[in-house]
Amino acid sequence: MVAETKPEAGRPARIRRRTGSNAMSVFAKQGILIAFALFIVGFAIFSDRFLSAENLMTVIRQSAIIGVMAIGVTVVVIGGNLDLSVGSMLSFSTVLVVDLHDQMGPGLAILVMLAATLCLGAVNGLLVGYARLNSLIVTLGMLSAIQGLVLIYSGGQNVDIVNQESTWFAIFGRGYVFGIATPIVIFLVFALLVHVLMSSTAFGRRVYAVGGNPTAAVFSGIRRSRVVFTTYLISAFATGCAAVILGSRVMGSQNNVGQGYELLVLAGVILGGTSLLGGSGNVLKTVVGVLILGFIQNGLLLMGFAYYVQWLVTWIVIILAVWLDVAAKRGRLFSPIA
Amino acid sequence: MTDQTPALRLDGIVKTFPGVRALDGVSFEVLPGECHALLGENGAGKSTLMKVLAGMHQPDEGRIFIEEQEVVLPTPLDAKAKGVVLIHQELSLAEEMTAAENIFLGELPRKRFGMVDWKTLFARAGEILKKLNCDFGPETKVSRLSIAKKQMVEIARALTVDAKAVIFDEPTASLTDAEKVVLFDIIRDLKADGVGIVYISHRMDEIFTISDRLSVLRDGAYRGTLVTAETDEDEVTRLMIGRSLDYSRNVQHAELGDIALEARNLSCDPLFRDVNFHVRQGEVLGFYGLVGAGRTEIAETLFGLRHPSSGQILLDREEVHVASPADAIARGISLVPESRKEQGLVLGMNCRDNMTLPQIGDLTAGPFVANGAEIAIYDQYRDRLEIKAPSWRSIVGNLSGGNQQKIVIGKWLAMKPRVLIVDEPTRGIDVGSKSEIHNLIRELARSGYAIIVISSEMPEVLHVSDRIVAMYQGRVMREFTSDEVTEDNLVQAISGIGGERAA
Amino acid sequence: MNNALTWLLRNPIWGFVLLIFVFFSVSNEFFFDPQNFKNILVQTSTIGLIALGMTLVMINGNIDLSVGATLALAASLAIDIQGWEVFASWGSWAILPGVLAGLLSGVLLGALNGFIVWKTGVDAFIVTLGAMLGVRGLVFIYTQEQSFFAMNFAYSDFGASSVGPLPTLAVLFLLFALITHLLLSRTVHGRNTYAVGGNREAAVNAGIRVGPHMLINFVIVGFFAALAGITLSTQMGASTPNLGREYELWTITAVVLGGTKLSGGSGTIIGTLGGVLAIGILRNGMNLMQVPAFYVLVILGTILIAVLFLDKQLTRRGKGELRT
Amino acid sequence: MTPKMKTWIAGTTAMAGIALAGGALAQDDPVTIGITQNNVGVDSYQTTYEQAFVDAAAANPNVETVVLDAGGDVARQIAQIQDLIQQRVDAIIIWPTNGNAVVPAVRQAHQAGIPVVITNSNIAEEGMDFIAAFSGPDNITQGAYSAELMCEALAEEGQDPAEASGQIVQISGQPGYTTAIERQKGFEDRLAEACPGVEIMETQPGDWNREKSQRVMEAFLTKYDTIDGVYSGDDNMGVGALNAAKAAGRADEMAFIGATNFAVGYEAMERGEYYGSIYQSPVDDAEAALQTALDVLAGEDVPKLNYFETPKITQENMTEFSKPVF
Repeated sequence: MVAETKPEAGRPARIRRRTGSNAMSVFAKQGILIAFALFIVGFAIFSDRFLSAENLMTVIRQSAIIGVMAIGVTVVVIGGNLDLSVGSMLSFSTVLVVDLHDQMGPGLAILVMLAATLCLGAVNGLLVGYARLNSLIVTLGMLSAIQGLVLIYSGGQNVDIVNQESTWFAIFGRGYVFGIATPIVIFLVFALLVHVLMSSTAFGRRVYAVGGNPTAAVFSGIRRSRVVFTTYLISAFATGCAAVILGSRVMGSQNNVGQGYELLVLAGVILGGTSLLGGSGNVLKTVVGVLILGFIQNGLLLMGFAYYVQWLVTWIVIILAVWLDVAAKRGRLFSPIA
Repeated sequence: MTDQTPALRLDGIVKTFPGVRALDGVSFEVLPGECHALLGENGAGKSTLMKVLAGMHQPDEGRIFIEEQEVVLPTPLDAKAKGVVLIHQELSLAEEMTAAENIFLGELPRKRFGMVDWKTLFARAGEILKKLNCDFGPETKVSRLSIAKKQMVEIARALTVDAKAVIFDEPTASLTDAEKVVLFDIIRDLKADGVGIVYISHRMDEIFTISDRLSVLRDGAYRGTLVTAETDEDEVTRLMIGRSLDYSRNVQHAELGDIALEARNLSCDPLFRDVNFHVRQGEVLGFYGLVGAGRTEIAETLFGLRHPSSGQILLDREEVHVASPADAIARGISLVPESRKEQGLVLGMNCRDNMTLPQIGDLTAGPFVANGAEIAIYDQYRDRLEIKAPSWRSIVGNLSGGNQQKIVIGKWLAMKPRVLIVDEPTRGIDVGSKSEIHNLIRELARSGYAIIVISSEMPEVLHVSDRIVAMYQGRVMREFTSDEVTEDNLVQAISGIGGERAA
Repeated sequence: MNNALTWLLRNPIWGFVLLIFVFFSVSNEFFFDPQNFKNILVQTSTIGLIALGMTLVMINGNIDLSVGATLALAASLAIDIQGWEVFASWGSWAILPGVLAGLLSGVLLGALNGFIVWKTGVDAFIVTLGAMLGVRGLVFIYTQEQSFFAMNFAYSDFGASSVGPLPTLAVLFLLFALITHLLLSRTVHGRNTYAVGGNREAAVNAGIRVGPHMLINFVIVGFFAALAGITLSTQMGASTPNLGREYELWTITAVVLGGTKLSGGSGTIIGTLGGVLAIGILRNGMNLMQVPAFYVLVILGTILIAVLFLDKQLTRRGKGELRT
Repeated sequence: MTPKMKTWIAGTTAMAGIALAGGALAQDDPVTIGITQNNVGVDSYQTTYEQAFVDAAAANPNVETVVLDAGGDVARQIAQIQDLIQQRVDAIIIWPTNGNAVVPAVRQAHQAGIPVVITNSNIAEEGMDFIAAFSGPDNITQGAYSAELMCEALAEEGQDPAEASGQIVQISGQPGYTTAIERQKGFEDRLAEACPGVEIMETQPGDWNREKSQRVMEAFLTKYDTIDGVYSGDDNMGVGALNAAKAAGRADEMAFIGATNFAVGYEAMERGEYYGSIYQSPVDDAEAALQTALDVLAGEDVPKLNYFETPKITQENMTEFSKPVF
């Protein structure tokens, strides 16, 4: 066989630039962690309470609900789709699990709720995975439809767990495991599990492939529809888990409890550097993204700012973080578009 | 010729990208009325040079002259205004706009309030399309045109200005032979009008058909200019890669085994009808025909991407229904698809992950992917196919076309298929890699694979195949053994002339 | 007849509009009434105006999620500023600086979004998702959580006024729809919008300055969002800081129902008009038929998905399609 | 949901009937009353209100209703008011999504000759000329009552509540909504008079949402070492704050005051964890609104402002009140 093949000019340079150790590429890989560190240092300077172990635990515990959902949505986004229905789905699952709790006990309630939530995820999955409809619009439609379902189910009434003191259901939102608040444990264990799923299993590889190039994935024998379908099941399952934490933490639920969560969840995923185009992303970085959102909210509150200042800061942080990420990947700060 | 004023002249162009000198003092000229071919392997610097010419890149050193006037070309629009037009390889048209709008994109004629002057636009575009002998009107939406007609729109763009030099970048990549003839007529017309043509192509036959002179680049440096009429393929190839290539007809007859795959009256309306063929172990079956003759569609049907409307597929003499690519893979059929970037690879993934993608479900230890097994497979096929990549972690999108294609082939070899279908094995890759891939296909056949090769390049089909199936408009026109095939009867068969219709 | 049919095939949403129009006309006695049609036009004008600008941005292949917040900011500015002491002696003319400030805020925010998209190369979805939060923050900072009330009834009279037989707001909406339609189909900028969204590379190579081009479209959608905020505030004679929440979602829905592709490159104002009317007629009709609110949510969501599904079936390329 | 369906069907049939009768309103003809609510389903109060309203209307054979919900969106409410005018209902009851923003729509109804009754939270001063009457609780007074409860709760044994001192935090309702604004104003103004020694350290919104309020309270607990009292814009948020304080083990050191007594607040009060609230019955609210509208239609001389009673409720007097159903 002929041995001489010339590498294409320009290519080695690009490879070098990516793997090189200059400041840009450090940003490319770890920009989000650096931003995270900067925030923590910044808040720590301005508020002496910020860095207390108690406060840090509070923030992580508060972030757990959005965090668990964001992990599920990260999987969907890596697969090249969006899931905006998770907000309504959280309302649905929380109302369901709380309402069923007093009727059939915690264990069965959780199982029935998870089954119902997975059914909603399956509808998303069928429409996006098998019918190949645009995920933004499908999940937008589901956002509205599920909110209606919740209200029809509950008749618009709040639901409450009557006997709050004597149910083991309390452990998920209020309890502790080895001295660590259960929501934190659920959040981190879930993150770790999904991280392993995405990075070390055949399924994970298939999701990256389908998100990166769906046609090539099909040409490689991957059942694209099934993979997409499964990502929606994962997202629904994650939402179900978040609902258990939420329901247990509040011991009751309003019908609109998840309203607006879909965009916060997406903000966390985006801050974690997952590309909306699909095919790339990292579950653990989503955790960092969600924590940044949590710390912004908590830190500004501790510093005495009005709650709406956090929206303004989130705006700036989202754009700066994603900008740096994008800039590092292309090797220049500003877009080359004329 | 040299006493003429060049239409376009480059002098000592240097262009560096961080870490690499893409162009190293290249000088080049094209005379009015001349077709000057530019050759070089992928990565030799052709694209960079072309982009410098078209105002898309700025040279670090060196000067550009148009009719001996030194010019600076900061944008493509400036280049166009000064009479240098680039016709892109990949169609760059806006589908939802009319042909006329695409032709005058960026400089639509205006009336008051920024309104488009449709009358002028259609009149001028119509004139140009007429000149190109196009059978569609300027108000046709581009999305309704065939690929060849889209290419015409692309070419029409060059004629909107008083062009001094027109650069064609691989213009025939998606054209049928008949359409090529039209294109060459257009190039000749342009030449007759005194326009200088820069013609970039991998296809040696075209270059010898159309060019007057040719220049060769290698590793970003200028290697020499030859007068086409006074040279031959060998000399050019040597100049390009520093050695000569064997590109002869296939005369080897391998030991053939049993029939591995057979199609009986296979139809997929309206793409192809009543197709019969078989391929034996150790045999290379070539499919030759024009674009749209139904070859790729047959491959897609065998691979489960389409369901046949009637007929049978037999694998090892047993009838099978291939439901999906996953099913095809399970049955031992592999397809190296036509378009490696769109169908073959996940460009953002690394080499190893791409290569093991079809079998990732089997490469597991417990629930996890077995890393070691994966790397072992990658290493094995990297060595066997001599893939040049910095490491298995390298992102596939950063590799050269030839190496990308080898990854796709490796990916399917690693499946150890019974039947390997290769659709356009060497499209868009350079001469050196081409020959490697041809040798590889032969070698695989010798080791017992049943191989189907689909190609639009006649030398390629002649070079690798034991038998050739000629297709025309969805039907098999004739089947040739390598002894009976000639270029003439093959061309006739795929043009629907003569040939026995295999019903 | 044949022409009408092909036209309908290209704009299936108008078939749907026709269908629900007939359905509600037959099934509800209050529906088929000129006054009700005027109501529908006024009610759809808010989302409709934003949708006009959104169509341009989406044909560009971008999206703007910040329109709801922009709408609230413009409404708050318009109402608050016309009440400033400085303009106390201006009489009804005090409305003018308020309206101008509101429109200006929309233009500036649109320009900011466009500029960020242009210079940073960050996806418009992300840029405007951030802006959606941030601009809402600006609204709350400016208003200090308060609603504002227009002291001058001339302002809300405008919202209730008529030009001939038609309500002013409806006329305004239809007028701007016509202007945007002409902009998109007849002007160089409008045609370039398709080029930028359909094939950005080609547009760049043809010398279209894609960055500034997209910026202009963001300015246009910002302007329309602000205008919608002002027309909405004339209906209320007031502004609230929560105004326009989730409007971005309904606007996008309307534009997509109208046939604009999320990937860019295709779409028309006529389609968008159909999408906006479809949602408006459904809401109005269901109100008149007293469909319980909870069911309205389910029905709207289901119809959205169903229309998308049907559209996909209608425009499928038929048998030649690969089973990927 | 069944009664709702029934009303829907009944309503449609009734409307047809009215149309046949040519719209002439004789003495014994049923009257049609349209209502557009703020945001049913966002909390149980509004849902219970709606049911009570529908039930009350069903009990009266001469009343047909058209029940709509604005889903919290001002523009949609305006559209619904227009749709109700379009249907030529006899009277319109509005639960304003925003007190300012519905004024022009109310004016349109007024000009169309349809009497308007505002329920639950009043509209802006400018619109008072166009309404027939307001019926609902007095949110300013409720805020003031809560302030008085706070003073009592913080007063030492035997101390005059006016002498009470302490540091408290406030969790307000959804920003921008009239009820939230009025309660906050009533509370802050009255607190400054009733016990000047009590200082509000910080106010953050809980958006009528228990989980949100729980999160806000968690931040307060981190930030402040001493919190003597918590005022929440309703009991739903108050219980969220209580949850947070209990989790931090600091519930005993502070007094919880709410408004709009919810069942969960009532139970917490029974257990002694929750100091006091304001008892406001959605059933009273709904019935009062319907009655006001009927009175207006009957041509009676109805006062402009009809406040129904919303008394203070604490552990001491809670037996006088039945447990809220929501």
